[in-house]
Amino acid sequence: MAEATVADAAVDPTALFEFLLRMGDNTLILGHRLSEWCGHAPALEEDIALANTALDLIGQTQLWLGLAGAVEGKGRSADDLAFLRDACEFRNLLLNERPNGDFGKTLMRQFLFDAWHHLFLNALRLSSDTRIAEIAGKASKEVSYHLERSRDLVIRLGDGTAESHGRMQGALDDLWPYTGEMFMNEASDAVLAAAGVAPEPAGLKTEWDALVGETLSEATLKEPAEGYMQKGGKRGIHTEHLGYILADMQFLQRAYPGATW
Amino acid sequence: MAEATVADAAVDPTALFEFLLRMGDNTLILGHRLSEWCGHAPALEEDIALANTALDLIGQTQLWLGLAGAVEGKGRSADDLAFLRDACEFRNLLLNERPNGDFGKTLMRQFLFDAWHHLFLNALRLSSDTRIAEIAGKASKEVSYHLERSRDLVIRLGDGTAESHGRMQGALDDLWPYTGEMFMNEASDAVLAAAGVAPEPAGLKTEWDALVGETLSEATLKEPAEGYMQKGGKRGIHTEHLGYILADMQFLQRAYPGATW
Amino acid sequence: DPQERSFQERIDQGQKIEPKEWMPEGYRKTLIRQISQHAHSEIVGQLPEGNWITRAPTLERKAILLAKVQDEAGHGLYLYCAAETLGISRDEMYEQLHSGKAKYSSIFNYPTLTWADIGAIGWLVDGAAIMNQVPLQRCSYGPYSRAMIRICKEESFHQRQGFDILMKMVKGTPAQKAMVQDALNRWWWPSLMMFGPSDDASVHSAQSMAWKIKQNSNDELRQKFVDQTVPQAEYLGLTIPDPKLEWNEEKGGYDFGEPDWNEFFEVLAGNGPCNAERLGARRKAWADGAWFRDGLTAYAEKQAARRAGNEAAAE
Amino acid sequence: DPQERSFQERIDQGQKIEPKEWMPEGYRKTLIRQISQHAHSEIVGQLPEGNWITRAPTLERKAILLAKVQDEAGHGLYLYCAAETLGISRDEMYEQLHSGKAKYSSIFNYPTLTWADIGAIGWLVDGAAIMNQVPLQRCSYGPYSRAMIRICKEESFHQRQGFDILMKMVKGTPAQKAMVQDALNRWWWPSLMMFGPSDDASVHSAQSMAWKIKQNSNDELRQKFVDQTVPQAEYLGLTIPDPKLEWNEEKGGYDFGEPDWNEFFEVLAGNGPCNAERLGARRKAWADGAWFRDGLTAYAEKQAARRAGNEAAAE
Repeated sequence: MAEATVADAAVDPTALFEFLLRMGDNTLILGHRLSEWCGHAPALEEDIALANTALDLIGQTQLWLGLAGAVEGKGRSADDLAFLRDACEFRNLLLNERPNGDFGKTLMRQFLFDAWHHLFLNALRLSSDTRIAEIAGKASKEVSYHLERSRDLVIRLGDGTAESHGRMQGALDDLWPYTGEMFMNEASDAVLAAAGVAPEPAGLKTEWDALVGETLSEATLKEPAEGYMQKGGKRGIHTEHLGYILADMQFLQRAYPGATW
Repeated sequence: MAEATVADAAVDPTALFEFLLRMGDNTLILGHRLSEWCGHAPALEEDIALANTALDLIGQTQLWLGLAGAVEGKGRSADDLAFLRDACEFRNLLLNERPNGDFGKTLMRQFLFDAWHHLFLNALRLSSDTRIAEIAGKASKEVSYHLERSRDLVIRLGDGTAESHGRMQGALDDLWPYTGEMFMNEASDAVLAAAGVAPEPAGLKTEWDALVGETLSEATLKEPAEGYMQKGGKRGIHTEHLGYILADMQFLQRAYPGATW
Repeated sequence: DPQERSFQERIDQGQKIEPKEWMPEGYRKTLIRQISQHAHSEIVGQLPEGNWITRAPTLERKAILLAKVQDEAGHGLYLYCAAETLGISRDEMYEQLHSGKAKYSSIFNYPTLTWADIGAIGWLVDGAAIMNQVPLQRCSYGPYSRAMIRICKEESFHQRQGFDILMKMVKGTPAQKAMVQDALNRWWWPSLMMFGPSDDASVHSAQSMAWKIKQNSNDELRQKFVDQTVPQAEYLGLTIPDPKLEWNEEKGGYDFGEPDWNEFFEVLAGNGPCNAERLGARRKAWADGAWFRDGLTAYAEKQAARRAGNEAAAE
Repeated sequence: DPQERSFQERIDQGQKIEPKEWMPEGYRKTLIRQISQHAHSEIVGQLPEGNWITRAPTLERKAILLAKVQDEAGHGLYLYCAAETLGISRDEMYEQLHSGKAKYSSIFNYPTLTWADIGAIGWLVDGAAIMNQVPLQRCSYGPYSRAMIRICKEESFHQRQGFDILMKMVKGTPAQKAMVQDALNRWWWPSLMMFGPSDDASVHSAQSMAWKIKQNSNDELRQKFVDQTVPQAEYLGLTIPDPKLEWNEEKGGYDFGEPDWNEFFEVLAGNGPCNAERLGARRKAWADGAWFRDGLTAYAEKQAARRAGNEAAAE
C-alpha cells in the first residue's frame, strides 16, 4: 500500500479509518444496488450505463477499503472489509442502501448522491493526505461523468410526460429525507478538517443546494422543503435493508471461510 | 435421538439419510417461503393461518432433520443440517422454493404440496421404521388441517370473481410443471420401499390426481395437461431461487460460526 | 345528567360496562380510539419481528418467533373484536390506519437491525407493553378487560422468551454480547417513550382515569418499568445508556434522564426511521389483497344463492 | 436470375455485401433471423451471469463480472445495429423476442447455481460461442462480419477469465473443487448442444453455406470444441461427464457420446429450467420501462418544438 505521508502523522488513525470506510462503503453499497438492475433496465443503453457506473464504484471501493485496511494496520484487505463486516460496522449513507424502486427512483438516488460525491471528491483532490488526493483524483473523473448522466436523465424525465414527471417527483420526495445525512458532521470530521485531510461535510451544503436546485428547476421538479432528515448510516445504525444486502453479498465468503477465489 | 429399530438394520443408511433430508428440506423451505408473508397477508386471519402453517412445518423440520442427523451418525444436529449446507446439498422439491408470487400463487403452491404431503405422510405412518412412523403420525394431523384449509381456499377463489378465478388458473398453470417431481422415483426409493420404510413416490400419483382433480373441478379450474415436468430438487439441482433463500436463512450461522443462540 | 351519574357510579363500584349498555359518547370514542390503536399496534408490530423470521439463527428460535408473531396477530383479532362491540367495523378501523387517522405504537417505527433486537423487543417493548396493559385488565369496559387478561398472559410469556434470547447471547461470544448492548442502546429510550410524555397536565388523562380506562399516570408506569428493568440489565451485564441513571434510596426507585421528546414527536409526526415503510407495507398488503377478499365474498354470495335456489326448488 | 447469379459470384469471390446493395430476400431474412437471435442471446445472457454479480466472492471478481456483462450488452448493441442495416428496427426485434417469435440461445435457459457456473459459462459457453463465431468474422455480410471481429476479441478475453475462475477454485478447498466438477457436469451437455443438432440433412444449412453466412457444419464445430476442451478439463483435473469420451488416434480427435436431443428440443419448446423466467424478466423490463422511454421521447419532442419556436421567433 501507499506509504505514510507527513499529514497522517498528525491525524488520529481511527478517525481516518472511519472516514475511509465511509467513502468505500458508499461506493460498495451503491454499486451493489446498481448491479441488481443487471439485465432488467428499461433500455439496453441503460443496462450498459448502469453496469459501467457500478463497475466504477466497485473499483473505487477497492481503493478506499484497501487504504482503510492499510491505515487500520491489522492486516485486513479490502475484501476482508467488504465481506466480513456485519451491518453495524458499515458506514455508508442510508441513501445508498435505499431499495431500487422503479428506474426513476434509482436515477434520482444516483443524482442526489452523484452531486454530493462529485463535490466531495473534488475537494478531496486537495487533501493533505496524498493517498486520498490520488484516489479522489482518479474517482472524480469517473464521477463527473456519472453526474453528467444522472443529471441529464433527471432533467429529461422530470420534463418528459406527466407520468415520468410524477414518478420523478415521487422519487425525489421519498428520497429527500435521506439527503441531510451527507452534510452532518461527525466528531471525527473536525479532526480531519483541521489536518486538511477532508473538508467538513456541512461545508458542501451550499454548493450542493445550488447544483441540485438548478437541476430540479430545469427538470420542472419541486424541491421539497428541508424537513426532518434521517441519519445513522455514518455511525453504523442502518435501515432494515442493509442486512439483506449483506446476506447476499457476503454469502460465499461467509459460507466458505478462508477459501480464495 | 431415537434408537435404532429392526428395520433400519436392513436399509442403506445413505438412502435413509437422503430420504429424511427430502422430508425435512421440503418443510424447511416451504416454511421459509410462508414466513416471508408475515404481516403482508390480505387478511388478518390469513396472517395467522400462514404463521401457524409455517410453525408446523418448522416443527416437522426439526424432527426430520434431527432424525437425519442421527441416521447419518456424524454428529450433525438438525440446525447444522438446516444452516450449514449449501444449495446443492438440499433435497427439497423445486415446487417449494418457487417464489411466493401473489397470495393466490402461494395458496395454490400450498394446496398442490399439501395434497401430496398428506397422502405421503399417511402412507409413512405405516413405515417399518418406527421413528419415521412416529414423526409421520404427528405431522399428518397438522397437515390434514393444512390441506383442508388450502383446498377450501382454492375452491372459493377459483369459483369466486373472474379476477380471482383468473389468478388461480394462472397460478395453477405456472406451478403445474413443478408437480411431476413429487412422483419421480429416485434410485434409493426402491430400496426404501422394499424395506417397507417408505412407499415409492410414483405410487401416490393416482390418489393425488383424484384429490387434486376433484378439487380443481369444484374450483371450476382447468387442470393443465400433463406436459413436461421440471425436476432436479431431489438430486440437489435447484432453481436460482434457493441460493437467495439460503443466503438469508443461514446468515447468522455463517457470519458467527460456532456461536450458540 | 342522571344517566351519566349512574354510569359513573357503576364504574366507581367496579362494575363492568358491557356492549349493549348505555355509555357516554366520550367513553365510547375514547375506548374505540384506544382499543383500535392497540389492535393496529399488534398488526404493525408483526413487521419488525417478521423481518427476522427468515433469518432466525436456529430452528427452535424460528419456531418461537413464528409462534410469537402469530400470537400478536391473534391479539389484533381479539382487540378488533372488542372494538367492534362499540359499533365500529374492522374495515373502518383499517381505513383509519391506512389513511393515517388512527395511530399505532410509535415503537414499531424503529428498525430491527440484528437478532438481538428480537430479544430486546421481547424484553423491553413487551415489558413496557405489559406495564401499560396489566392495569387494563381491570378496565371498566368488559370486552376490553377480558381481552387484556388473555393478552397479558401471552405477553409475559413473550417477554420471558425475549429475555432468554438475550441471556443466551450475553453468555456467548464477545460479538454477540456487543450486539445485545447495541440493541439496548437503541431500544432503551424508545421503550421509555412508550409510556407517553408526562401527563400531569392532561385533562384527557383525568377523564380516562375517572372512567377507569386508564388507571395510572404515564410517569408512574415509566418509573415502575425502569425500576423493574434496571436490575435485569445488570443481571445481563449490560449498561443502560443513561448517565443520569442512579438509585434513589429516598424514593425507593431509580432517578433517570429525560427521553428526547423531540424525537418522540418527530416519530409521531411520521418522521421515524420506518414510518413510511410500516404504513406502506400495511397499505400495500391491503390493496394487493383486495382481489382475495372480493373473491371470498363472491363465492359466499354464490353459495348463498345456490342454497336459496335449492330451497326454492325443493318447495 | 442474373442479379442472383452476380450476387453469388461476388460472394464466391470473397467480396463483402454492404447494407445498401441488392441482396436476395432469403439472404436478408436469414441474416436478420441469425443476427437478431444472436443479439437477443447477448441480452438474455446478461441474466444468468447477472444473477451472481451481487454475490461475487471478491471485489475483483465482481468488477470483472460487471465488465463482462457490460461487454455483452455492448455486443447486443452492435448486433442490433448490424441487423438494423437490413431494414428491421430494434423495437421490432424486441417485439419478436417478447412474443416468442424470435429465439435466443437455449443455453441461457439453464440456471446459474453456484459461483463455479460463472467460470463454466466463461470457459464452456463462451468457448462454444467463439467456436461458432470465429468463422462468422468472414461472413459475407459486411456489418455482421465487422461486428463479429470486435465481439470475438472480447469473447476470448471472457473465456480466459472464466477459465481463470475455475483454475483458482480447483486449486482451492475440496468444496470448491467439487463445485467446479458439479458445474462441468451440468454445463457440459448443454454446451455441446449449442452447436445444434447434426445438420447433414439440412437444406437450410446448405444455402447458408453457399451464401457464406455459415461456414462449417454443426458437427465439425462440435468436434473442434470437444477436441479443444477435453485437454483443458484434464488440466483442471476434472472429469468430463461422458463415459463414451475417448481419444480416437485415427481421426485425430475425440469420440464422444450423443447429447440428449430430447432435452434440447424440450428447452427449445420452452420447457427448460428457466425459459419462463428469462423471457418473463425481459418482458417485464420492457413493460416496466415504457414510461421511461416515453418520457425521453416526450422531452426530445418538447426540445425540438422549443428549438423550432426559437428559430421562428428569431426570423
